[in-house]
Amino acid sequence: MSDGRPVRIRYFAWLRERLGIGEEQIELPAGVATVNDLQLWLRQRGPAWDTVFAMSRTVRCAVNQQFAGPDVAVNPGDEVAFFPPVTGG
Amino acid sequence: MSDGRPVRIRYFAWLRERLGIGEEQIELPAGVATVNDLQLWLRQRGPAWDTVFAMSRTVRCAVNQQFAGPDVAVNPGDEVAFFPPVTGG
Amino acid sequence: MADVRIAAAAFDVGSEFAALTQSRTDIGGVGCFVGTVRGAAGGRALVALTLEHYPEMTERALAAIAAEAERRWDLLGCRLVHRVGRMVPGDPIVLVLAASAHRQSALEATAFLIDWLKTRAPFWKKESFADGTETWVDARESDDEAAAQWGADQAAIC
Amino acid sequence: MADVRIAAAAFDVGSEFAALTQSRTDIGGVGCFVGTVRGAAGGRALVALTLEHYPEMTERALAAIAAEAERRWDLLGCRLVHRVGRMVPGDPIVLVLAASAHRQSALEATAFLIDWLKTRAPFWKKESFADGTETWVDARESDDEAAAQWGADQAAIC
Repeated sequence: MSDGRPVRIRYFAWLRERLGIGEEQIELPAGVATVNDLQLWLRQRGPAWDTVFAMSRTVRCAVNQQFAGPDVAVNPGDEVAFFPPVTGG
Repeated sequence: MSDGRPVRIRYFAWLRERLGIGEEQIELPAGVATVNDLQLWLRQRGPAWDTVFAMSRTVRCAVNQQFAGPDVAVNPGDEVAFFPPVTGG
Repeated sequence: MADVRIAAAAFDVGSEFAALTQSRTDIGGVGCFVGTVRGAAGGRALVALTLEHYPEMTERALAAIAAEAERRWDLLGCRLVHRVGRMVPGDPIVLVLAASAHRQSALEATAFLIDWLKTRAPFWKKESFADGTETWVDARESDDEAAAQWGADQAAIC
Repeated sequence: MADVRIAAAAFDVGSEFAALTQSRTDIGGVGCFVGTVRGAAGGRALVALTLEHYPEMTERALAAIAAEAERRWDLLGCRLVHRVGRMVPGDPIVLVLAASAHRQSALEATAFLIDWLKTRAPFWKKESFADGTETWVDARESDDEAAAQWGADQAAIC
């Protein structure tokens, strides 16, 4: 459910490069309540989006800067990030 | 058996302090062929020597700068050292 | 107590060590790990390594990792420095320091910190090769296994 | 390849790290341990720690310990520095550095080196307390156990 506040979505590393976007703000779409819902919604944007998010084993997520599994809730005002498994250190 | 070359004996840490000697040179005594023989011979020097070498669990030895057990041979020209368990690092 | 930092410039190991230990007489041992950029990857010559990160999340993640180490071991100091941006072979990438009264805690915490840092902090490495190609580094299963040995709570990672 | 040294003066961790890693692009990780003098022992204030050693044997023992680490792990560098003489609380006593292509070898070798160094190199610590008393430090069973976990060949120690 949207209360008017946007969701900020951020993309990192090869997701950012393949999707051609580092961040965006969207109105939370109807029916999108979790990370998994949001991924399904993003996949409908076109072939590049579908391909990237189809690699579910290699796409990780954070909600409000905390690692988040597919069932974690997404609410208006949240910041959601998608990225590959981390490779620092 | 002595061929005339002395054995150099060195003492470290509390052995050195209790015995009041850091090093000495001796003619290898008759019948002394191993580290254990040498310890038994040194114990006969007096009460302080007997007490220190009676603490067999806390006296370690090196022959020619290699850690050595009681059965290691001692020969003329060797350097034998007695010291407590090491506490470096 | 922990001190975590993201650095764009190279750090100096001696200065970091001094900052942790200066004027301290309670510390008995300091464990340290420094990760450095290698000049080759998969047999190909590397000219640069670029570290991308998620700025708002990174320091929070490092602080959480350090806090977990302090919860598990009796540390007297803990310091994490991680570089971002472009680096060349030989450059230091990451520094872990863990101080304790005794060596075992310091060394175990050091190993723990680098294992968790590799699997729980939002950094991504891109390799630039001498032939002009660039590749994002793949996560390694061996890193996940190393992190899992500490009883990592994998539920926190999606 | 290993570099071992007995030092009468304090050493600098940054300089030792630089000496090991300078101009190297094959190293991926460096493990390090630094032991320091604590300001108290058994609840009593310590004013100094004096390290005695067996000069002719010490460097040989350190070289043997480093050689064993190089035999067990694929190291790209190994450095041991141990101080002797009088030190005060906060001073560094011992430095271990082990470099490898990968972190696990570097960290394991670091732990091995300090464990063996504590049980196989001829150093003895004497503590000088604020009340004027002096005590030779007793060897600790926990150090023997730590060393034994590496499959130490105890037959070599009498």
